[in-house]
Parts: sequence; C-alpha cells; structure tokens
Amino acid sequence: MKFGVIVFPGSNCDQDVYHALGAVLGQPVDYLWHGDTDVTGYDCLVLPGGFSYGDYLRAGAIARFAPIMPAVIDFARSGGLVLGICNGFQILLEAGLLPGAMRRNDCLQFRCQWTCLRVENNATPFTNRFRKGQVVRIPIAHGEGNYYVDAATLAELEANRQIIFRYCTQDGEVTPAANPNGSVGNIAGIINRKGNILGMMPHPERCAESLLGGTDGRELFASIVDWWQRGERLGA
Amino acid sequence: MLLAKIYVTLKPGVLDPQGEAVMGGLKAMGYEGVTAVRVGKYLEVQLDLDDPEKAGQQVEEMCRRLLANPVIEQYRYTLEEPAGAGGKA
Amino acid sequence: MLLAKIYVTLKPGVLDPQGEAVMGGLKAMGYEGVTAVRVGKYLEVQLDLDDPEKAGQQVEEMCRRLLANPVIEQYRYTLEEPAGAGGKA
Amino acid sequence: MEPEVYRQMGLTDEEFRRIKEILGREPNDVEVGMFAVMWSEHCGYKHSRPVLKLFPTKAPWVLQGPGENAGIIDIGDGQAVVFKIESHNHPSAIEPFQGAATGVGGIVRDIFAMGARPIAVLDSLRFGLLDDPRTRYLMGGVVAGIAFYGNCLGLPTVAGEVYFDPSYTGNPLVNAMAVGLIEQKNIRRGRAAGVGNAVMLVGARTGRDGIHGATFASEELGQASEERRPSVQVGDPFREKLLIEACLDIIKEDLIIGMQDMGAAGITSSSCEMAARAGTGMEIDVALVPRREEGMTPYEVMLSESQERMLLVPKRGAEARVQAICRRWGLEAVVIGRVTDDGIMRIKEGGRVVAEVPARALTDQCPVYEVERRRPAYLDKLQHIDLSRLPEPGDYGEALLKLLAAPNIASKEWVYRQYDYMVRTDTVAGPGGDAAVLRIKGTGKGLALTVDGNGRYCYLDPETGGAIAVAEAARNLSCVGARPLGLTDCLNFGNPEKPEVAWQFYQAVAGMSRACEVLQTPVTGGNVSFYNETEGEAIYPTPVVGMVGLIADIEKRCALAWRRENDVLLLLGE
Ligand SMILES: Nc1ncnc2c1ncn2[C@@H]1O[C@H](COP(=O)(O)OP(=O)(O)O)[C@@H](O)[C@H]1O
Repeated sequence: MKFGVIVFPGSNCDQDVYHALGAVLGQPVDYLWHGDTDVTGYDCLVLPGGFSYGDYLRAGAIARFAPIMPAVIDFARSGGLVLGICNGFQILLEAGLLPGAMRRNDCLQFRCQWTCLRVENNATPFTNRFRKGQVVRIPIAHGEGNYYVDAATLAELEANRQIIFRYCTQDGEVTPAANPNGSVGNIAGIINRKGNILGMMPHPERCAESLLGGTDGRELFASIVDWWQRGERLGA
Repeated sequence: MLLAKIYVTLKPGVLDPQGEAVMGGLKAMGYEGVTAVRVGKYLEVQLDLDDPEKAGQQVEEMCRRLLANPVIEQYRYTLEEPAGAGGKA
Repeated sequence: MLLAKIYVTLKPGVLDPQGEAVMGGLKAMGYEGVTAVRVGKYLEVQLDLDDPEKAGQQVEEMCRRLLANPVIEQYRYTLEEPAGAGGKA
Repeated sequence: MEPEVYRQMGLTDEEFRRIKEILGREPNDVEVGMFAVMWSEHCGYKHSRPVLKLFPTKAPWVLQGPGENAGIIDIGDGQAVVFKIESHNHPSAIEPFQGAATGVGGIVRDIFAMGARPIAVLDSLRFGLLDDPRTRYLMGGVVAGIAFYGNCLGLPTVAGEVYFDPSYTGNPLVNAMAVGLIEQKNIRRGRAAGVGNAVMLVGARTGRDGIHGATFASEELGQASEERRPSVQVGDPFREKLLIEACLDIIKEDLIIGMQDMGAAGITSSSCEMAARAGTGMEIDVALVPRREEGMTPYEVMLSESQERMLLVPKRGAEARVQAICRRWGLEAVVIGRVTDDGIMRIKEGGRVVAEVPARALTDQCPVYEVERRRPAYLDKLQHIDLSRLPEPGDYGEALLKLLAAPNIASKEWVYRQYDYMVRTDTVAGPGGDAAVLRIKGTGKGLALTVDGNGRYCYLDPETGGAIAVAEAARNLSCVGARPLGLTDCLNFGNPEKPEVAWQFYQAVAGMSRACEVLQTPVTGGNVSFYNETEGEAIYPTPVVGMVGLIADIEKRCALAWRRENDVLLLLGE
C-alpha cells in the first residue's frame, strides 16, 4: 500500500510522519506538494501537523484552498483513506470533510504533553488493532484543539459512532480534568460517516518507536496497513 | 480603490475563552462594571475596484469562503473609500 | 448599560504577518484586486455604567493598560447603548 | 557633521575622529550610520574582545570556532553539530512576546546560515520576583513568544532554565540557543568570495523595523512621526520556516558560496562581514532591495533590522536556480549587488554612490577599549559572612517543602508545556531532566544538550561562578551519559565602562576558561550582552553556558528516575 504525505507551506510534522511510515513501518511513502493537483496512485493520504500558512487567521483556513485540495476532496469522497493529524485535522474541518470547527484551547496557551485517549470505536480502518475502550497514550501539541460542534451534530456523531478518541484519565474515565483544551465531549478525534476520513489532534507519529516513550501510534498506522491488506486479500 | 472593514465575531452561543480571560483580567484590574467581553477579528481589505456593488459581492464571498468559519463565526462589513483618497471615511 | 466597541490595530509600519498571509490566500483564491490586508482585533465590552463620560474614561484606560499593546498597537472605540436596550446600535 | 548627530547614534568624538581619519574625509549620514552600528558594542565587541581571547577555542573535533555565524563540532560519520546562543534581553524588556520570538528567529537563522538543518532550541531566562505583576506579564509574554516562534518553525524547545531574582526586575534576560545538524560536506561559511559574483537578498521585504538611533535622520528629513517608525520588530515564523526549507534546498543543490543571516544592523553587518571575511569588497544598490514601506532612505534600508532575511552569494550562473527554489517556497530572491575586488563596501541608490567605506574598517578596525578593572567593594562584606552562624531550621520537613515550593527550585513545567518539545520525533529526553537527549536518526548515536548559569554565584565570586557554570553544564551532560564536546556562551553583564563590571566580566571569563581547559570543552562561539542595568543598578553578572555532548550509543543513555526497588544509591565526588 502506498502513502502520500501532503506538504503545505508551514507543515512541520511531514518529515515525522514520513519517517514513521517509511523507516518504522517499512511502507512505501511519498511527499505530495501542496501545489500539485493529482493524487492518483496513493492508497492513503496523510495531512500532517504543523502551522500551514502560519495558522494565521484560523488554523487550516488558508491551506484548505491549496491547489492539491480538490484532488484530496475527490479522493476522500470516493472512499480513499485520509488521515488528518493536528493541523491536518484542522484543514479537514475547514474543508468540510469532517463536521465542526476548532477554537483556541480554553487555557489560551499552547499545550505539549502526553495524553491518554479512550478508543471509542475500533471498527475503523485506523483503529482495528486497538480494543474498544482501550486507553492509549499519544502526545498532543497544539494551541487550537478545542473542538466544537453544535448539539445536534454532536448527537449525530455519537449515534453514528463517529467519535473515535476521547481524552481520558489513565483509567479510561472521561473527565473535565483529563481534557487538555476544552473540546466538546473531550473529543480528540472523529471520523466521517463513511468511515474513511479520520481527524485527530494527538500525534501518532510521535509514539511509533519505544525510544520515544511509546508505540501506540505505531499500532494506529499498522491498523491502516492491516485493514488495507485484508481488503486486498478479500479483493475489496 | 475601496476599503472593506470586516468584523468577524463568534456566534452568540459559542463560548469565547479569550473574552472570558479578558473579562477576568479587567475585573482583576478593578473594572468591576464589566459584565461581558467578546473578542473577535477586525480586518481591513483594500481592493483595487471602484464599483461598490462588485466589491460588495467579492467581500461577501471572501468572508463566506475564507475570512469567517460559518460553523462558529459570523461576519459583517462596511465598504468605504480609503481615507486620503478623497473619500468620506 | 453601555457597549464599548473597541478596535485594536497594528500601528502603521509594523509588519503584519497575518495580513500578508491572508492577502496571499485571497490572491491564490482568485481575488486579484486585493492590494493590502491588515488584521486586528475587535472587542465588545459591556459595561454596567450609564454615564458615557465615565464609561469613556474607563474604556480609554482599559485600552491603554490591557487591551492594546502600545508598543506596536493603536486603538479606537465607540460607545453605544446595547441593541435591545432601546439604543440605536 | 554636527556632533549631536553622531553622538545620538552612539559614537564618541574620538571614534568619529577615527572614522574621518580612515576615510580621509568627512563621512556622510549613511556612512556614519554604518560605522555606528558596526562599531556598537553589539556588533563590535569593543569592551570584550581582548577578554574573550582567554577562552580556549581549539580541539581536534572543532570544525569551526568563534567568528562565524555559529560554531561547528565533528561528531563522526561525516556529520557535525552546529550551535550558538544569543541574547535578546533589551527587545524583550520592551515587548516581551515579539522580543523573545525574534530572539529565537535570529539564532535559528545563524544555524541554517551555515548550511545546517536546525533541530532544537534551548532557552535561558531570568526575571524579577513573581509577586510583581510586571514580572508576570514579562514572563508570560516571553514564554509565549518563544513558543509561538519555535513551535511554528517545527523546532523542539528541549531544555532551558528559569531563575527569579530582584536584580533582573527591570532587565530580564532572554537567551536563546539553537542547534543544527549537518553533513560536513555541506558546511558553508559567511564569505563573499568570487569577484563578480552576485549578492542576493532572500526572504522578507525590508521595512523601517528596528532602526536604532535612526530617529534623528528621519526627523531631519521631516518624513514621519515616531508612530511611523516603530523600533520593535515583529517576527513571522511562517516566513522563516519557508526560508529554512528554501535555504536547505539551495545548499542541497550546491548553489552558493556563502550566506549570512541579517540580524542586528541588517544589510550593513551581513554584507560587510561577508566581504571582510573573504577579503573582498561589495557593491550594493539599495534601490534593488524590495521594500515594505514607501519612501525609505538609503540610510533606512542599510540599517533596517527587518526579520526573516538572508544574504546569499550564489555560485556564478546559479542566480536563476536560486530564484526558482525560493519561488517554489513562496519567497522573493533578488540580486542587490556584486562581489568586488577592492575591499570597499560601495552602496549605491540607482546610479548614485551613497556610501563608500572599506569593509575591514567596519569590522576589524572597530576600536577596542581596555577599561580599568576594580574589585567591587560589596564582595568583602558578602564573602565574609559566617555561615556557621545561620540558624538551624526548627523543622527540616517544613524547610524542605518551602524549598521545593520556591520558584527557583519548583518544576518549570508551566513554561515548557507551552513548548512543542517533541516535534521532529528525535526527543528521547525532553525538559524535566538534567539534559535533553536527541537521537540522530540513521545512527545509533545521540546528542545531549543543556544550558546553565548561576548569576548569584557569579555575583558572590565571578571567577568561581564562571567555572561552576561550565562545570554544571558538563555534569548535566555526563549525567545522561554524554561526553561534553563544546560550548557556546552568552555573557550578560552590566555597563562594561564601570570598573566593577569590567572586573566581574574579566573574572567570570577567566573562571569559565579555566573550567573549559580542565574539562577539555572548547568555546566555539557566543554572544556578549552588556548594559543590562536599570537606573544604574546592574543585574547579577550572568554568564550562561550552552553545551553539547555526544552519546556514542543511545541505548546506553541514563535517565533521572529511580528504576527499581532495592537499587543501590551511590554518591560520587567529594
Ligand atoms: N525555560 C525553559 N525552557 C525549557 N525547559 C526548561 C526551562 N526551564 C527549565 N526547564 C527544564 O526544567 C528542568 C528543570 O530545570 P531546572 O530547575 O533548571 O533544573 P536543574 O537546576 O536541576 O538543572 C530541566 O530539564 C530544564 O531543561
């Protein structure tokens, strides 16, 4: 399976994701330039973290209009796997591929720390190597991760099991104290209804090697590869 | 030349942590009379257009597509001739 | 009750990276006529005061002490009766 | 020229006389401005140069010592580490957020100017006491500014220090260190070699930012009010990120001979230093410099400190390719001049010559002052306090809790959780331990980084305090399993024209040098920040040491936490 990591001006986790997918997981991976308009030949696109266009105005707002985005949107709408991490998640929201919006962290400061996440739904291409309810440790690093949706959409997300990760305590309890940024319902990651577009604030590429303090992120990437290979075998 | 003055604010129901922090700060400084603070954005966009109607359309579109996020924000704007351009700004 | 509308903008000549990025974005979206963008803050502060003179003094002071950074920013404001309070806002 | 004019720019009557002697004529505004900034303490090291000679700077593994944008150390396998520390104290005292942010921006540019990929930032901070609201404002702004710039660049801020003491109340210290990694074959130096080669300006447009002492010229020209010429620079980390990627692409394609960042004194310092190092001259046309503001004079263009700009000397014929790479990253790159063979900095505006000065007069001929040194009187009193007469605490448990709660000792997590210390996925040990540890991808090796200093010790005994700063840094590195290889220093002191400060400065440098010799850790570069005073009161003499070490096998690193019950505790040393 072939991964494409999109490089926007100001992306700064592009090389980290590339390293995790290529050197750690041993998967074929290419950089895709924001100015290109074609994504054919790729099986999964990753929108990495960083500060695209400086995150000036709103995080992800300007990147959403990059020349490559129409191709990304087509790819996503036709069922291709898309993973947005941190700034990538913000871009997916701005592009309307996922519902909701990001506000500044309620503490009004940037936060870099390890967080515990409860896996709310493991029946996805991105989380199938986790157990439902499993607590995983993945770091965050953002200033605008305070996820917002209105009540009606939130109910819809819940009903469709689109909430994938929630910030929680070490024991898996979803409490206000475990919420690092004020996001609605402690939401850390959501998926679209069809289940092929995941957006998450935490950085799985930062915990894909034990040297860096954890390997839960590696499991997330490995889930994608497993899912893909199973699909291939079944001829899907 | 036209100057668009654009105001982007959070929708009424959306919590504004920055506004709350500013209010807290003002109260701590002794301004007890402050009862609410909302923080938004103010943009000035200069346009090389003379037709106010066309400019208005463009500004409306810019706001909708880029300058405001309709999920959490609302906007309004005014159009005027830039000061110094003989306008009445 | 009075509503202060406060505009905080960068002093002329101070680099505005936000404004430049927004201008770049707008141009890339096809709005070729945009010649300059400056981004500032817009605040609404509600005051439990009825005396416009006193309120004006307080707002002036708040701007100077907290809301604007005098080293790089300038500010202006208007005072009005809040909409819904019978004012003409 | 009226003495008023050059004095306002910071030149003495004697210095002005020397300028006339060098030029053999009366200098014009632009020339005086260029001399004033190049002969300023900041660029010229007028009061420190002879003392800095005490530092040992050589070792077989030192590839670049002091005198370049940054120092370089060999770490084997054809790789090297590039690092340097710099102060941004005064800008941060005026505007903490932007002052600290642009401090990070400036030191990071020094690293990629050598051709290296920046990989980490460290910060050393000093403030007054936290019960002062102004201190809290300054600290909040400084930390947020460092976070804003470093996080946006995608550089982990992996270690640092924060101390609080009343002596820093009016004059906080903000020292930032940057570290880069490079393949040795890619090392570039800030040299304008090759007569006839183009000189290119890459990055941001030039505005009136940070033109110190320039107010006079503008007022004389009656052009604008104070409002129109802010001296505070605003940082644009997004543009700097693009600049890093563009410059590294340019290096990868081997398109340039040398490059230098534009820090203090902008085009003036970068151009004349590049020329002086190569023994060449340069001709620059200010009319070709892209501007952000209208009506700028040659004086303003030459002295502007607008951020996020680099000066490049491309190889012959490579200009177009350099421009293409920059365009790809959304940056402007323009030819603003040529390298010449006559050793002269010739500044033109269109066809008109507006300044003509020997490059070396600006750099090498900067006057040097030996100030009388006098041991401060306060030392006698302080060094004779009888410690045995201090009262014993009644309750040691309580005393311990009090100590742990003291801001100087308490956890600094409030600071470093605002820094993205994990980006680049190399941070094996981040803030919170003795030294940060970064792995070097593709090797089994690691780098250890630390920044240390103790102003109080130096106040009590600058020689010993200076030695302790070096020793502490070396200990922090060895605690994580690294061999110390070299250091960069930031010397924060008061007014060097005062004999007491001159004495402290000399003593501290002597003590640091002694420790460097013993520990075989040479100095590869640094920065001096004088005049850290408010109302005539100097800060504590505060030399800060940034040190780099190598861990041969990253699996053999050592961490802070206790591992297992019943493990044996050993105390090493006396
Ligand atoms: N300004 C800062 N930036 C980043 N890390 C910091 C900062 N200040 C302190 N730290 C980190 O916090 C930890 C404790 O710092 P410090 O109190 O100076 O410890 P010590 O005195 O034991 O060296 C260190 O790991 C240090 O790197």
